Amino acid sequence: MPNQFEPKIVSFLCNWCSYAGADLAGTSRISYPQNIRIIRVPCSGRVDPLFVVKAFLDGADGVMVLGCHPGDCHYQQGNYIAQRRYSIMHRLLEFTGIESERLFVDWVSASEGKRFAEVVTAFTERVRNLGPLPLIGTKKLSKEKFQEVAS
Amino acid sequence: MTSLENQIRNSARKFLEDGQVSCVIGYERDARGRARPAFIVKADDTERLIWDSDCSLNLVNYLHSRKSPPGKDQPIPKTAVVVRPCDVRAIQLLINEQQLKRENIKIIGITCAGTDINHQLRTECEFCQERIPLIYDVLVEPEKPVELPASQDAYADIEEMESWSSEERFDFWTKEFDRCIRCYACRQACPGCYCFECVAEQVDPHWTSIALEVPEKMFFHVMRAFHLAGRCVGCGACEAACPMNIPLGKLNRKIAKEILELFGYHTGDNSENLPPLVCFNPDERLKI
Amino acid sequence: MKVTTQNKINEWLAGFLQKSVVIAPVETEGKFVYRQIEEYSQIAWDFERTDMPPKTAVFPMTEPILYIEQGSKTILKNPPLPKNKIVFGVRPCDARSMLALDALFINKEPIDPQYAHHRESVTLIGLSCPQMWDSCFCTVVGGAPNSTDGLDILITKVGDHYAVQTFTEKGTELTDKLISEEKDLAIPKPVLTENLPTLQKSGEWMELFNNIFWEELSQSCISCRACSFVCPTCRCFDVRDELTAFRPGVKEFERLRAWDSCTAAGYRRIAGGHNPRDTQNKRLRNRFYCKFAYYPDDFGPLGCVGCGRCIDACPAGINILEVITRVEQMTEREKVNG
Amino acid sequence: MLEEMNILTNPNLATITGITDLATNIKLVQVQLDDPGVRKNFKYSPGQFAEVSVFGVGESPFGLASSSDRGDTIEFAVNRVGTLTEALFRLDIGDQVGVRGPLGHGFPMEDFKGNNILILGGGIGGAPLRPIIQTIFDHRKDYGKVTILWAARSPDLLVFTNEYDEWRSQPDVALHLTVDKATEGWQHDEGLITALIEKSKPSPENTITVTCGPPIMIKFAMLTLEKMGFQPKQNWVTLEAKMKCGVGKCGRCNMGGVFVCTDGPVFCFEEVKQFLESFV
Repeated sequence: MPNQFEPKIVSFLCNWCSYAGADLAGTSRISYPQNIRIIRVPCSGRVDPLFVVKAFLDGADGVMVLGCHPGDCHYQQGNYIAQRRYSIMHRLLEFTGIESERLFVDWVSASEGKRFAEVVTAFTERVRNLGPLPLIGTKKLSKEKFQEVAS
Repeated sequence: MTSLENQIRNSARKFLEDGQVSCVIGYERDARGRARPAFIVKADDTERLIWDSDCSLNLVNYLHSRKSPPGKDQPIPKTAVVVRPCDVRAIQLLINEQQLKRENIKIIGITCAGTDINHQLRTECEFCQERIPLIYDVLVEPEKPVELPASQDAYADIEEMESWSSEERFDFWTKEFDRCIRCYACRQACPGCYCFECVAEQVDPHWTSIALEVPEKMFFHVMRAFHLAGRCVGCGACEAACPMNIPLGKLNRKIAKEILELFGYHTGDNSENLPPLVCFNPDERLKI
Repeated sequence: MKVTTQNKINEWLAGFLQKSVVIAPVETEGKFVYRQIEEYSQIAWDFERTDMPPKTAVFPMTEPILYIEQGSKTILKNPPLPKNKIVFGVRPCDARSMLALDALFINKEPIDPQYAHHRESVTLIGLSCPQMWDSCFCTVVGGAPNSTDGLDILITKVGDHYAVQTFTEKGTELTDKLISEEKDLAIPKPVLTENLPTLQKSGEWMELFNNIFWEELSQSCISCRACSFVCPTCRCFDVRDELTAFRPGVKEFERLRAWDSCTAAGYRRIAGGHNPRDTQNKRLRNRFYCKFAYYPDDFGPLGCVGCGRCIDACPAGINILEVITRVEQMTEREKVNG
Repeated sequence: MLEEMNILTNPNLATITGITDLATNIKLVQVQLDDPGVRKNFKYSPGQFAEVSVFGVGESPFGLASSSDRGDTIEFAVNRVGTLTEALFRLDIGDQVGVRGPLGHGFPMEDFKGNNILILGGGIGGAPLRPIIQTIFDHRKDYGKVTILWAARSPDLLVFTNEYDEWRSQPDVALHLTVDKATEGWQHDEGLITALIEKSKPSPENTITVTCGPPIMIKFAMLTLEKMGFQPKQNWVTLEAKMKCGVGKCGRCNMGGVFVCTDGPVFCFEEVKQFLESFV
């Protein structure tokens, strides 16, 4: 299809595992969709849910948070904290009508270059199927609406 | 005058006369018959104190302005506060978060039959099984004990919304937040919201625009709800304060429901346990 | 007197809806707010006093005042001029509030172009109140349930009919299209609330500036912005640049202005942390003094039209009418003592 | 397109032509308005201010630190304290900013003529006083003796140090410096400006004072001056406040019924004393 929807995906990658995993995917010449915008963070525990909501607000159609496998966190506990946070955040987003499938949290190690590419591919496909985020729709909608009233 | 009111007045008078506190925070009636917060500093003024189902704010919120010494070399003021069972949980929360010290507060606990918002019994109160505060210095008791409602699913309304499609839920919230005027009354009335600078107002880093539009309002409410995850006591002060009748409590109740399910945690049970989102269990694997 | 019927008014409105923006009170979950409507059936007729004022039509909650494109050169643009709007169902107090806003934004140099454009673009069709509602006190601040100040057209319900009065050329022109008949019709006098206090002059307020009353009053204030945001005359605003688009080498921003309130804690905090209005007491006092002392002294009209919205909106039950009463009492006491 | 003459919303584009370090975390930024016509008409008097935009960040008021008579570039001092000043610090020569102004009222220099002038500057508060000093020097015969008392928290926070020699070289000018806390090698006074005022024993006769600095400094300087026999009507101050519009609309800078932006920022202290709200 010529006008296929290309989702914008923001991904927060932990410096110690997932970012290195992405690097490995690159150096191993494994291709994955270009839809992701990578932001390197020290730890998945650093990813305040605020970042995720902000990404959605500013136009992301999907957000990924990738960290080290449980037990492997460079800071001992960051990914455990992230796990708890996102288990709740997921459910809260779902409750507000933003499909929880748009937020993806998983663990990818530095050696899993191939897996990184698979995860990114699968998630991109998932978000592509969901279509654009309605929130942006309302943002645009309310902008238009208020343009009409205001202008 | 009801006997509940008498008991509140008498204990307030005693606290003030004995010099145990310098101020009693309770409710009084305004000229139009509505309940509103009252700050009583003289024993004779305790006659103004009232109690009825209109007393829906959480007065613990006002303790934030009395948690530090008013001046150099002065002690932290001691305050008595009239509270419902849910409000007391906020005291536990604030003690846990080292905002308050138990010894500076006298708790006038109400045996609560539920309070109203817009002349309707709050959803939480319909199911509430806790009619007597967990901790108190004085317990205000009615002649007849409050009857507990039949044990039902306290989250029925949330479950109903969960059965909707994403779109329906999105439309629901869009419609509700369209009415929001971003006055921050919900945040200001909440005892758990006491950041010096809220993310909604922070300029650097700049989280959200000053626009009073639906996405910004949704951002604010979702973030506020999340910041209260495991900390919200379900007192309903946010809904009571909202001038536009937005059912904000639903967001908090959704989170409370999940936290109870996942971690078996109920905010304010005591002042020692850490809230679930700031601790972890290495053996747990959650669906995310 | 021109007299017409509900059906004729509906037809008339349907005519406007085809070519211009119509803003009218609508009900959403029990709250009455002004929104742009598509059909006349959306209009809520059965309201007392709306929960939000029609101020939004001339002073929107958020609006861009400047578009900024920053590339190798900076390009600035003003937003397009507003379309003509008909605001229907304006209560007389809210029409008076626009005159108060005019005094600041238009009558005092320099003119605020954004506001002036909006103001020029609106036609105000009023709907008079048959009575003063629960929290209303318009008569205390010089208004009335049937006041015609600031309106282009005023519609009053008389039995099954509506009496139509026009006050401006714009209004007369519009009512030409309204099918009506000339009839002798006595408009009933609105029911007024009695025993209301007398508002003191700004000088009397000034005398009480350091009174302990303000400190006691503000103890329960939670520093939210509800009172100002439901107020038809509050006009404080904040300005900030927001990024709207980003492409290689070019950033686009909107300079937005949005409502703000002097009751918020950080309102006067300057970079570096100094806050001259650092307590609830000072902030809440400023709101009342702005309305009854500074605004009339600086701009002419009072900064309050007696709609009573802030009384209903305040979570802590702070009551502006009670404040007026207390100021009257304190002033009288001072006179007796002094 | 931009409407002409819209002082409320439309900044004039200007290009940064110079950035100099004044003190630790304080820079003097020099800009030139892009439009030659606007540049020609941008005349201001000492004490006036302008709203400076860093596009994408916002707008803040800055007291103009240059003199209209000395050229068509505009200078203002920037102290790195908040988001906007931080953003200004990141800009370089050649970058564009927006300038709205001149705004507010300046000092009544005409009325000051024939008087001795006592200038009290505290920290970056010295910046808006610089055009007064320049104006006096440009019309030296019109004014009497000039005493400049310059204060800062520490020696590295004193502004315009490279101009001290020029100031001192003028006839009948005295410059005294003080810092709250001296560092090694400091050869001038140590202590608050109030002590320096007392020490320099200015005569109230035929003298006008102008003060700019942090609110708390103004408060105590005024008390000291009063103690030394100065009448409030002899003392002039320039105040700071949070501002958005700069033209009396946004409602942010009122002190009682007075707007700092339109009624000030320069006030006679007699007026300030009658403000309902304290400026501190």
